[in-house]
Amino acid sequence: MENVLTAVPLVVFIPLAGMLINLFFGKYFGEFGVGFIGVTASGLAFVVAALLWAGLRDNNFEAVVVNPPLFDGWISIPSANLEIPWQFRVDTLSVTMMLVVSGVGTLIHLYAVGYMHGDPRFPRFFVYLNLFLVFMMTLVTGNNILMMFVGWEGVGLCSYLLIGFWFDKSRVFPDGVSEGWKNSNAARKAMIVNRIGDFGVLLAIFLTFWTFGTLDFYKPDEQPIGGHAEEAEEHALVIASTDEVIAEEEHDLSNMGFLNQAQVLLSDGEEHQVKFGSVDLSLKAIVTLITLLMLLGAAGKSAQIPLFVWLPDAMAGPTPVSALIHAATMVTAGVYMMVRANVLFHHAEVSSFIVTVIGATTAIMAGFIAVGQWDVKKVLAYSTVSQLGFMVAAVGLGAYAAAIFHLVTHAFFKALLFLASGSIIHGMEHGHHHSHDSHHAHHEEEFDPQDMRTMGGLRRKMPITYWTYVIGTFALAGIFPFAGFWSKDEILADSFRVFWDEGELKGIFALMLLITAAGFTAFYMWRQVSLVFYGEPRHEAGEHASESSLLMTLPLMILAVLSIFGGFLNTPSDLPLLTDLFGAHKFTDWLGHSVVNAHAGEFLWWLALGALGVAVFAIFAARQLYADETTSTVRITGDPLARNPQTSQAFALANAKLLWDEMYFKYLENPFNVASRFLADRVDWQFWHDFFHHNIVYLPFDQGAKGISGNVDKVVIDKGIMMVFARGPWEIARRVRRVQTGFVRIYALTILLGTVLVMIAILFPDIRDILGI
Amino acid sequence: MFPAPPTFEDLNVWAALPVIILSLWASVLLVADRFINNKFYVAAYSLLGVGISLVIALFQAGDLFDIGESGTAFEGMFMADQFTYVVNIVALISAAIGILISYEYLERTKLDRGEYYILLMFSAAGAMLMGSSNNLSMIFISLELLSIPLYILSGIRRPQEESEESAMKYFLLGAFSSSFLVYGIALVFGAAGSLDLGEIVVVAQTISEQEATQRYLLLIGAGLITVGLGFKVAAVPFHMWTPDVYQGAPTPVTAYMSSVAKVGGFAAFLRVLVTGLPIIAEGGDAAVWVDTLQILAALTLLLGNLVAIMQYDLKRLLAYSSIAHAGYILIALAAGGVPGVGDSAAQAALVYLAAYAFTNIGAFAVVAAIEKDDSTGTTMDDIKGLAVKRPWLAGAMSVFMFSLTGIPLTAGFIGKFWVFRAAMDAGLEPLAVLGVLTSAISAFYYVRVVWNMYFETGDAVVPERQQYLTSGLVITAAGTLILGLLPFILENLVRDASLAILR
Amino acid sequence: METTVELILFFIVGGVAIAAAAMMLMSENAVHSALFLIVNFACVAFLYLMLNAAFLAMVQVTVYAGAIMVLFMFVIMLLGAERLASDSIPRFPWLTRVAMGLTMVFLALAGYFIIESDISSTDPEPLKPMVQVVNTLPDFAGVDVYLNEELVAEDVGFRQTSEFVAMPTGEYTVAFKEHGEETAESVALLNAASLTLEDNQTVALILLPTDAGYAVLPLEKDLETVAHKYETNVQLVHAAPGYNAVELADITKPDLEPHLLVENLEFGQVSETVVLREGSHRFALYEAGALDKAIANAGDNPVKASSVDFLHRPGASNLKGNTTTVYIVTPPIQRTIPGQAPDLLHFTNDNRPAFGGPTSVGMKLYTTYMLPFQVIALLLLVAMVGAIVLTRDAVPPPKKRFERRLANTASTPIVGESSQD
Amino acid sequence: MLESSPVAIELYVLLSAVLFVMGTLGVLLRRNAILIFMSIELMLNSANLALVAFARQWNTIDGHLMVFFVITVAAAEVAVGLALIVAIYRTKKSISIDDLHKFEG
Repeated sequence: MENVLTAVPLVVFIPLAGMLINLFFGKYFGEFGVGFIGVTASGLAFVVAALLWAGLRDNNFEAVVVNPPLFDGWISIPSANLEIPWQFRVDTLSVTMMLVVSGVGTLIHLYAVGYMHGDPRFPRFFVYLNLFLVFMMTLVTGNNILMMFVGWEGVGLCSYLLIGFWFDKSRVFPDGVSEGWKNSNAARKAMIVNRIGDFGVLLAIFLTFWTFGTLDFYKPDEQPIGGHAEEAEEHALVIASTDEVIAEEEHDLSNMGFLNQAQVLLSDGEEHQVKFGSVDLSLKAIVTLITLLMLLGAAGKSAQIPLFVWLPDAMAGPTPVSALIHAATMVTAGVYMMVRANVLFHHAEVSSFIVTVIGATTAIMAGFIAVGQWDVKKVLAYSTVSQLGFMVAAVGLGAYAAAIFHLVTHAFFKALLFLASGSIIHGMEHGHHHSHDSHHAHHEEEFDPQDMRTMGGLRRKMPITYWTYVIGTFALAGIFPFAGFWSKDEILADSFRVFWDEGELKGIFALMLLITAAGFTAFYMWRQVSLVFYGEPRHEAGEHASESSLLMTLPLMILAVLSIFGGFLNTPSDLPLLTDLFGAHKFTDWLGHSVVNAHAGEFLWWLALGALGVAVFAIFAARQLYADETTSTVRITGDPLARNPQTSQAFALANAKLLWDEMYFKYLENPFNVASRFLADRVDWQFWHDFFHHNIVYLPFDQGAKGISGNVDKVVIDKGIMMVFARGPWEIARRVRRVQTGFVRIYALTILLGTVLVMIAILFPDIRDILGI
Repeated sequence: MFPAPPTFEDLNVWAALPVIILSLWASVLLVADRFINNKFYVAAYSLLGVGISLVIALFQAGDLFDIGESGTAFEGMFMADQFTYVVNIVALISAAIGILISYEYLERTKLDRGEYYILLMFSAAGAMLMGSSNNLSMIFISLELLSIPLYILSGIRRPQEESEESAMKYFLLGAFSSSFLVYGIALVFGAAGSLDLGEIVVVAQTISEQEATQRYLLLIGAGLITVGLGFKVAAVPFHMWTPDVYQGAPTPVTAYMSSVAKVGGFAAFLRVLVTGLPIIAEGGDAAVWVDTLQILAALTLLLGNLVAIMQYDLKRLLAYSSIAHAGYILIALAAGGVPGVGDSAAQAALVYLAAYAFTNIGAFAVVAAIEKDDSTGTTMDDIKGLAVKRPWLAGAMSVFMFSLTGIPLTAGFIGKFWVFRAAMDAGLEPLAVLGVLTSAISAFYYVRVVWNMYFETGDAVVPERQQYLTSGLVITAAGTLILGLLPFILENLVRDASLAILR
Repeated sequence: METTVELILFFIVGGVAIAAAAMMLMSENAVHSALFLIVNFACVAFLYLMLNAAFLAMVQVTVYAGAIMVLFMFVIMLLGAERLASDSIPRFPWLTRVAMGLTMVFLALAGYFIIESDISSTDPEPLKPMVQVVNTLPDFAGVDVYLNEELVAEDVGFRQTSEFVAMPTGEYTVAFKEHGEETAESVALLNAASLTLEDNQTVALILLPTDAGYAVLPLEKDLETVAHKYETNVQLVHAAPGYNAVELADITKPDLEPHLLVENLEFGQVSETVVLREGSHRFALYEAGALDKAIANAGDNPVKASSVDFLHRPGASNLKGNTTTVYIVTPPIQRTIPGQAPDLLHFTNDNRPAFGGPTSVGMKLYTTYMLPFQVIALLLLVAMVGAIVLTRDAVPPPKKRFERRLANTASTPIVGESSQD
Repeated sequence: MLESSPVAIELYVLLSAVLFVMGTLGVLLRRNAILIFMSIELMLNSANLALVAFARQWNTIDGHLMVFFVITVAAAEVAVGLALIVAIYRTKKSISIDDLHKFEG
């Protein structure tokens, strides 16, 4: 099975193939064909990822670096001694990410087939989705930080393209802007904010290369120093090897990736100086700087303070995009990068502290804002920001395994919630059309299918959506035994450990903030469930809403199952029944083979019980508070929190998103916009869209083909390639079919022909060599 | 000078108990059938016999109690090992489900003859014997015992032309290809001087080590045996009968035939090639026939999957799909020729066969359920909107289609996983890649079936709900899902299945 | 290759077979085809005979040429299908050429490699030597016999014989010990210590007492001879030390002169094989020359078997056809009494059946090939059922005529009322 | 014991190959179902000849047993096949194999 691992380039190339096929021939295929190819590409990537998982298991969990055949010298500048091959890294961390990306991705692709049904740009949507997979896989499989950055930029591009996918929606909001403008504006916002983060990553890359002379995480024949490979004590709670052990060993730094170099250099307790021209800096300081720059990048991509503002707006994209890119996968790239560089963060105390503070603050801030939102997807968006804060805080606390664990479970239930919300929106729109058709008099008011105030009572209309939504809610709120309970608890327990055992203040700080954030989480989620599903419909659309098609509900059900059981991947060790059933710290052990500083969290039953209590109380409170609202069939005008004078201020603040947008507009976005307008003459959606889609994606292919020869284009592209990709199988099948005449004698002749062929093949092995079979 | 006649213990009769019980039961029932007017009881008794046999087979496979020793029985004719037991179980389950899904169909199409069930049982016995053959003569005879009842069953819907034609085609081509098999057996016998697989393997090794000239006989013999058995399992280019026969035969017969003939054929294939002729290679690395089988597997995968795309009739579609699935098992078979992979390849083939048997019978059973009494109503149009009219039927069909595609959490995935793993172990990566690609292609037409049931509207009339057929469907669907969710069931079952004598 | 009669025969018969097959292929009339096929089958049956497959030749003629072809004929006649209907258009004119080409390729491949594979260079597999032990030692209740320390016979009692054991060819040392003795010291090494076994050999090891102790007399038996079915082989072994030469005579008919079978056999000698008619026989053992003496004494009078002094006269023994019986002259059980007549011990072996004869086939059929034989029976059963299913229409369930008639009788209308029906 | 055969065994096998090929040709070229059938019998028969020749060569009786079984199987096949032909003749009034082509594609 070890040689399976060399198949890793397929996780990139299969979606690439799917994307190319749909790009060129999507218009010929119809929705079924396009969706089929998209789903298949994604599903095959998942199969490959699963095979990689099995292969890694057979390979003793030892990481393997694979060079794809054609790309070994991807960037090579001999004069600068710079050699950056495109190498794929297969280790437990990257395989985990691959599984999540392709697994959840496949489900979302499937969902999208139903969700995007009838959209005129259906093929293009799947082209973008597959392209996203290509880049996301590049990101997680890259063996050097530059390759990761290529993926990083690519997913940003896809995110941009997909947020603005509906750039031409003509519906006009009450405040006078069209929905299309809003969508493209959101896309632009995401692009700009991410640029800031990317700038940080780029600087971190430069610094890394300068300091360590390489960009590889690890060299191909190298295993992480420390961690499992070195000393595999039986489920030791802290697996990370001690600095002394590493320091005692002899290491040759010249042939090491930068992570191992850092591990060795930082462990030996000596002061190392790094020369930057005329300036000498201590290695520790450099590492701190690198990690801070990485944090900046992570803040951009993973939506942390202060760069989170793009994520709620990104909900303008189609819901599958929100689920895939802006909840489950792309936004976790920052967390992935930090966990990948855990060696650096482990030794950079200052950075870790800042990371913790930013993460925990983001968690509670976003949780607070989410309480005041009316848009069903916005609530989830802020919830995502909040949960990403949990993960980032976990990284800061040194709980790298817990961070990835929460990433995985979050991918399950957040994708579930987003998809379910998409199902709700779909149902509402359907209901709206229905009521529209029956009564022709409803033009006076613009209907927003995402506004929770117009919903209510969908529980009976959309039972599958309802149940899966409740499961997702419980998982997110951390109710025992749903997935979120276990992952969230591990982070909380770790923060307590950091405070209690290591006496660090960031521990108690994080603990307090995160528990409060968890309370907010449970509260706003149940608020949403109450407003959406309970009581009576408050709008005709709700009355006519109907359950979505199986294509959409099936992914929901699968994700619901994963949300229920996903937490058992990493059951703590001391639980009586569950540990026997699911084993202890399975996930941490697995991750420990690539994440040097992974350690299993202790299970603190009082803490778990406390967090559970907070969540249950919050749900109970939300239930009490919104019970009155749901019984009424009149559209809600204000939140109970807003009506209560004691909380009205807070609600207003939450509803206004703590005025972040305003601040940004004033201090950041506006100047940037002015500048870019100046640069690009007309910076509106058309330019951005045309420029990116037309010039970068479409024109090179089109013009390239045309450029070779005018007629070749028609003959080769339309006939030739069409033949190979689309018509080819049909054509072959049609010809083969014709042999199947129904005449026995022909059949017998075929048997004889086969016999002769078999005999030739078996008697003359040399012929086969010549034919190269 | 005459050797003493073998005693009961010498024959180790108990080791072959399931197949003995099954054939005796069928023989007795054949007489009893004359006196039973209500054919329901014949069906019930056959089911009982299959059930008893199945219970014993399960006991044997699970080592729950010791019936007979493992090893050979009947003077070396019968291999009593885990491989045999697993083949027995798969064949018997196929037979049981075959009986279940047949009864109502036969009743409503006025075909209810007691001989039907008896012939079905005999052919199951043939498949079981094929899996346990340790002698080329046994391979041939049990192949015929498997085939002849199937020829008859295909034509049982007399005087309907389709049924007769399919029986005739199956029969003529079957006899034609089995004469190739006999000639191949003769040549292998000529090279090795024995019909016993255990002795052949020794001679074959000597011959290949010494580069002796008898090698050529062995090679041609192996090639011709490949033709004979390749016909049975519908490997391209010996597949031409499959679509016509599958389409023409009564649907429950097709359901049963598609799984049991493959089970028997592949079991015999594994026995002959992997056990008997594993190392007729020049270099001594992989068997010579590995390349030939690779070519066959590749052809089978491509043709089956591609032509299936164009099919409109469900039975014909499933026929091409069953050709395609033969290709996947051929991958495992080819892998079995690589030294050291023999056992895991045999296990992979068994797992695939078990998964395939459940799924495929189920899929055909759905077709039988929607088929009208005049044997129309099996086209793509006839299942449009089935999800609305008969949600459970459509659900079951979806499960089968997903399993045939090889979607995770279904039995089909487990089978494909094992097969591809065996191919990887054997270093047949191109074949594995082709397998993955073609299964992606196959998803196209399988999903089209699901699409038609769920996303199209139609007004086809579907026959009444059929109680026993439904129970068969429940078993197959549950089996498909259970095997997919709990793959360790199959893993445990086949773990000890081993073929190689010399390795 | 020498040109022999058989070779010429082969070419003639083979040529006829091919010609018949070709005619079968080409004749327009199905009946003619069937007849040509029968000719072909007969030729093949003849070839079977040349290949020592006598039984199969008969089966071929009766089952194939007889039963099966008759069935064909029957169906052809039944359907009146000697010729295809003329209106059926011949399709695929190209098929002939393609088929011819392909079959020629096939034939060329198969033929070339059949010749290339050089089958005749492999020697026929020889039969392994067989060993049997006969105990004529009255001193022991039972003996264990070893060949090169391999136990070949265990607890063979006095006057008993062991089963045949197949041994590899080679040199052997024969040893034996009393059954039940534990130690190797008790194994008495014998004078005739060495024994050479060759392929195709069948040896009976006769343990016999000598003046000096014990000896082994290897008796090579020729079980291969195809005796006539109704004939039986008899052999005499002199294994009684201290006795003079003996002779053996058949005295089945007591009123006639004894029929001398073996004369003047010294101790340790083995006689030639004598062929007798099967059935009940009585033998008598005489001192060498006793019979001549008696005849001489009797002069012209007919010598009655009962009147000659014999050494030993066992009761009548029933000799079966195709067997070999060995008579062994052994010392009397009480060796201490001097002058007592020697005893006569005998054992019988079946002759090996002729290769290809019905016996050899049957023997395999009932031992090794038991299972296929049973399965074939099932197969025939299936074929029978199939023939019925495919040709006979389903029978409606038998009606209960008797009851109906009763019912009818009950309601049998009186004349005049029947118009109401 | 048996002497080695005066006629080389290859000759018998070659003859059997020739007969086998002729049988194959019959299956491919004749249209009468009964004749196709007879051709198949010819093929089986030629395989039998090879088996007997090899049995003679190896001096084992197993080949003969195989032949015995093949003959029996042939008998069984004939019974079923002829029944089928009769059945089809009743329906279609023809035993031309080219008349059977209801299925296509």
